[in-house]
Amino acid sequence: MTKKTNTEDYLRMYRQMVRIRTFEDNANKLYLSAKMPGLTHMYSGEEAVAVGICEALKVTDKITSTHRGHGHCVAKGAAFREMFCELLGKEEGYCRGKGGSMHIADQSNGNLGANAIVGGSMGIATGAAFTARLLGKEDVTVCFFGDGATAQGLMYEVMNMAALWHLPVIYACENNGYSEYTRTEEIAAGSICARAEAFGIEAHQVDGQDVLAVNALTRTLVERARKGEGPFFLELMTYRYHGHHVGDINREYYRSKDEEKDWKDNRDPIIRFRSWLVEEGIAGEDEIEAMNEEIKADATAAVEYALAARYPDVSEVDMHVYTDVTHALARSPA
Amino acid sequence: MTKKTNTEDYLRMYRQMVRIRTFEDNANKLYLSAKMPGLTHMYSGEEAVAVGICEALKVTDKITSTHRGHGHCVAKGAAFREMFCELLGKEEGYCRGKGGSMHIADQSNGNLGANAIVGGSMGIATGAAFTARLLGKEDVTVCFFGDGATAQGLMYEVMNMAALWHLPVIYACENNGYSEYTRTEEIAAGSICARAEAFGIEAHQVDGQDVLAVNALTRTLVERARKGEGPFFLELMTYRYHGHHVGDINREYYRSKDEEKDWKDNRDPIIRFRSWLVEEGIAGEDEIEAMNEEIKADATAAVEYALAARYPDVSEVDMHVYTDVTHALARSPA
Amino acid sequence: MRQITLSQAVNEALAEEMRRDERVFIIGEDVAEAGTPFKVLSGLVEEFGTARVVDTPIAEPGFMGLAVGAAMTGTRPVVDLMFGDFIYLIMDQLCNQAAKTHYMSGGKLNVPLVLRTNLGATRRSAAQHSQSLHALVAHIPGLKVAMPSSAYEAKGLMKTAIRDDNPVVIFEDKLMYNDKAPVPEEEFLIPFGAANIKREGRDITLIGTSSMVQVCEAAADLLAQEGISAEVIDPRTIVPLDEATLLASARKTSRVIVVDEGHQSYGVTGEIASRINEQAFYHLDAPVLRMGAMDVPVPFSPALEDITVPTPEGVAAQARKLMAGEMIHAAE
Amino acid sequence: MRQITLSQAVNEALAEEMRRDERVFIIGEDVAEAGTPFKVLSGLVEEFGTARVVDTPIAEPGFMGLAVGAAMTGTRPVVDLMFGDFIYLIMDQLCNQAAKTHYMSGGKLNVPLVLRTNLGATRRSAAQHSQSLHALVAHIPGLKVAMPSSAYEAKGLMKTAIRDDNPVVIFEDKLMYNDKAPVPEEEFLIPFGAANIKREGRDITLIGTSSMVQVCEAAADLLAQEGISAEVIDPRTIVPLDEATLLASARKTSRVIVVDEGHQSYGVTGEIASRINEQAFYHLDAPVLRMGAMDVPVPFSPALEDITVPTPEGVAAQARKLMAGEMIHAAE
Ligand SMILES: Cc1ncc(C[n+]2csc(CCOP(=O)(O)OP(=O)(O)O)c2C)c(N)n1
Ligand SMILES: Cc1ncc(C[n+]2csc(CCOP(=O)(O)OP(=O)(O)O)c2C)c(N)n1
Ligand SMILES: [Mg+2]
Ligand SMILES: [Mg+2]
Repeated sequence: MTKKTNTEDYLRMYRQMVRIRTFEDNANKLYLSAKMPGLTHMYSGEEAVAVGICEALKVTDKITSTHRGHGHCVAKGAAFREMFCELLGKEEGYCRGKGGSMHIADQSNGNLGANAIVGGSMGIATGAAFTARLLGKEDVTVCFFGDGATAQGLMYEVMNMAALWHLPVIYACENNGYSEYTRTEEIAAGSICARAEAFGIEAHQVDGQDVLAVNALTRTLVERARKGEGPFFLELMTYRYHGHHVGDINREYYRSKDEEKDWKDNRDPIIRFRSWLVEEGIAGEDEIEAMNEEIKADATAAVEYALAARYPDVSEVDMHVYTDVTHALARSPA
Repeated sequence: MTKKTNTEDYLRMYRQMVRIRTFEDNANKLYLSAKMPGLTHMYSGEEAVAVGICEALKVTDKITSTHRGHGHCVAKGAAFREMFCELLGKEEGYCRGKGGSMHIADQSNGNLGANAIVGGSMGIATGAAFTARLLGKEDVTVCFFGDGATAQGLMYEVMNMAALWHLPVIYACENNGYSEYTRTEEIAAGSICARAEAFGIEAHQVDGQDVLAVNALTRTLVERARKGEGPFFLELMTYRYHGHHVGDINREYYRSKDEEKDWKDNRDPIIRFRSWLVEEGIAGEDEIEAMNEEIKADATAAVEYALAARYPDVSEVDMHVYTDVTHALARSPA
Repeated sequence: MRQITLSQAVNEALAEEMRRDERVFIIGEDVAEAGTPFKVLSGLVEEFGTARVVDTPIAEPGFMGLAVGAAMTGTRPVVDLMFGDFIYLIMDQLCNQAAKTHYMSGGKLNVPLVLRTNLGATRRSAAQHSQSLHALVAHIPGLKVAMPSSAYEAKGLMKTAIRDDNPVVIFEDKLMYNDKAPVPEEEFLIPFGAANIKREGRDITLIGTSSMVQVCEAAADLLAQEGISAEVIDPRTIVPLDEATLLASARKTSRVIVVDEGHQSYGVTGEIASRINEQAFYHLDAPVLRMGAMDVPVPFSPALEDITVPTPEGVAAQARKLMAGEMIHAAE
Repeated sequence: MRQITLSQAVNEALAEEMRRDERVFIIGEDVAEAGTPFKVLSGLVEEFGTARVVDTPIAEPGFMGLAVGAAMTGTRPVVDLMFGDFIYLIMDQLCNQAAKTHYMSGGKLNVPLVLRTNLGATRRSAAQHSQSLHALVAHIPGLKVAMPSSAYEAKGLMKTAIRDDNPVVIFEDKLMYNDKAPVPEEEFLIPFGAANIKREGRDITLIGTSSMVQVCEAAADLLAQEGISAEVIDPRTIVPLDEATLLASARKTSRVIVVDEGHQSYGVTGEIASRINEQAFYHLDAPVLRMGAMDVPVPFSPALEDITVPTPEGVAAQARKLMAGEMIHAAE
């Protein structure tokens, strides 16, 4: 890889991390100003995971995402406008407003969708890898899930099959230390990596705040998975800055402000990477600030667009229940 | 433990193994002569597992059993007569004929029941251990299941909780090399014991054809579990002599006659233990033969009794749907 | 009488029963310090400790199975399933194990267990957090199914459920947690299988479950303005179902609408309507009508979600048609 | 025409579709060399290899989830679920994922998947291997549900299911695997949502699903001897349901019995009966009657099991009552 290419890669990674953070800041604002329907789960703090991994993937590679899915969606190539439209339930959203934050999908970029069932996409990701195998495609699939999801039995069922059949899937456990209002130690016995290893799956624990480390390791594993050496398991140590969801504001009963401050001040993936870019002379402060501003402006414009956009027509309510029936509720004539 | 006591223990273990084998021989005959409704799964060959373990338990300790459950039932103390009645769907069966072979239970001896859902009793066993904990009882629960059941996600879910909460439960995996018509290697990646260890659970692989080895290890673990050092995991290497069920007769497409012969001739738990008893001077051949005959006679009598016994009255069909309603189908008066 | 929220009512019911019987415990995700995401259980862990208010990993099949085994061996678990939509995950333990154990054991083993969960759309929670899946469990013999329609009902039915020796599933409407209703300070229980005539009427019977009782009451208000007198009945438990009360009302009014928030097809409305049709056919002036949720996954967009569930206006409109004899033509 | 068994019919349908479309594969437990415990798939692995006839570990939620993901990304899985009773284990992947993906994605993702499973009691397999659970999935929008009643139906419906771009659940009656019926050599498909009038009749309509079609036909034979002319209808698919055909028959005969092997309460019979009552009410001379399986777990004992499901004699007896106008009194 040439220096030039690397530079582009680095800047794109930085840009994508900032795009995620900026997206989330806007989504949070929409919630706080009561402009967004329902609740949503912020990815802020975990950007290096989604970006480090997705930058190692091709557009044809697949991912499955989670309830905390905006980061994966942006990192896999989605556009702000369709994303905000989706979050607001508008017709121009990726899912015509039918999915919302917890089901946002972007099949044009290989994002098979967020999932509101914790662990619910583990089978789907494994199946996408199965497809690659059966149809002789070289796609690799990354399955994102949280530490909490390691408690779901489904994970062990599909890891077993993936291991037996050497499927090109990478299980990426985003260990942010909590599932909802509970610390990981209280709900996970033993070792998460060892659980994958027991199925004969190569597992790695990585610093999820270091986008370069995540990216380098993922690149290697993706190439190996393409060659049939998969599956692999990653445990990415990270942190969510917000509450479990946007409404989880008073959270000192389960974690301290000090702990949050420590992660934000000392381990922020964007700040870290930005300093490195500057130190290495890959980008100047001005350039970076300009990029940040541009992204902010993009986001603001997308939010405005989405706020003004149309809701789906009520006639859409029974469309897309089945592929071959325009209106599912139109009964056969009596 | 005095010599005397040991002798009694040894003879009881032998007797229980022979009782299981004899029970199964009769059940198989009932099937082959079309006197038994449905199918059933023979435990023959695996006797040392059930007996080695159950002889380490008190009557108040609990077990959960499987579709291949006659062995566990006998080993935990059940009587032939009620067992055969159950297998034949008779009113005097342990479950009044409502459960049959796959649901035989004997709560008077702490057998919470066979289960026709592979892995289906793993939660139940863990819950029984939870009860002991909550109510301050010293009961230990043993959860029996096959190698095939290790593919069920439920196992990992409950092992996680048992490990977190140090529940007095022993997971006993009867690895007989097959699940139905498939070899264990083809359906289990990695190492079964390592899967338990990954949750921080102490795991042991044991020769399941050696009743003394099974018993000695279980005694230790049961005592430790009573003290709060559980859970534990056992992988018992064993073999089923019959087909998957009584109707699985032509099975050379998945396993060879040679393999079956080798296990029967060289690793039979009853033959092995019998020789040892004689060698050690614990019992003479005559004594043993007499015991065998007595058990055979018991079984024959029980079979005859069961064949002649009554079916439940048809009015029982809607009894026991609910505890507090005699006839579930009796509608409120219209 | 004092007014408390449905949340508080459930909380009180649990606290009272846990004080009364030390075998009762609560198990589920974030039930202890967090008191559930809906905060229904706040304060219980402080009184009863973590041994009896047990936070689990995110392992619904696992803790449901554990509860079945615990119930079989002498405790009385109350399982907290955070969203009714997760019931799919525990169906095996609920329907193959809990529901059948008493029967399969010929009456020797019991499973005195309560599964607390919820239902209800219009919370902008999308397709996997908005379902009303009570019909699924009502279909399975061995389970009882309670559908509280107010704080009062929630308390009385929960206490009865906990004392029942069978597995009981209670569906709370998650949009009603903050709704207040008069609830006596003194202890009370509400028996299963006894429908509640919320309002007497002459012309038409509106049968509603859970929050649809309120929808029916609001519809009855609308109809009253037009001189139509609607009787509103809350079955309280759909298993057992108090047929007698429903039939008596149907025979009296000769016109019935059944309103339920589950999907309409192959759901609760068909059963209730059929039982009435079967047994009150010759008293009916018109077919029993059914109003369930639309047969579509619950859409996220507020523009779509709100039209998927029955509303007072919708119920009143159907009632007017029934009164006007319009169904004769509609049926052609 | 040649006669083949239902097993062979399913086997042929799969083989033909696998030859036609290389994206089709089969996944499940012991489907390859063993050809399933019912031997329905024998020979397929020899033709299509283990890459397309895939033996799995005993992990129903896992392989169901895998199939959903495979279907979303360009293959067409046929999932083999050994016993219909195990459907509880896969409900989340089936109902939260497969059924809702097309809708939640606003029409962008498809899940062209077939779940093959079975139903049927009286095989002495007890409560966890004898259930008929099709009502559960029929309640969930996004799924189609087919109920073949013969070898012919099984072949034609299976082929249609495999070509459908939606998740389809097919319930075969496990007691019918060896039943023969005429099945043409030439290719044919049976469209979904088109009921089959098995036998025309004047006096009463018997609607049966799956093997209950045979029960209805046998009942019709009994009734014919008494001069009662029964029309027998097989809806073939319960989702979509061909209301038009059912209604036309109900309007013609004015008397209807719906027979289904699922538990009666909150099941399939209530839905079909309700739709007829709603739309043919003024044509009916008597309430639509329902006959489902008893609302009890399936007992093992042969003495009990046989009385839990509808029989020709039972259906005929109810039909006679309907004809005699006895339901008027029964309704008091
Ligand atoms: C099956 C299921 N159980 C419970 C929930 C409720 N829930 C949503 S997110 C969450 C915590 C998930 O924790 P983790 O997997 O660590 O992801 P994180 O939120 O930390 O990113 C829970 C319990 C759910 N959505 N699905
Ligand atoms: C959930 C579930 N899946 C599949 C089956 C069908 N089945 C019955 S026994 C069995 C094999 C079990 O193998 P194993 O656990 O090794 O026990 P073994 O029969 O060898 O004792 C299978 C697949 C079942 N009963 N339950
Ligand atoms: Mg987490
Ligand atoms: Mg085995």
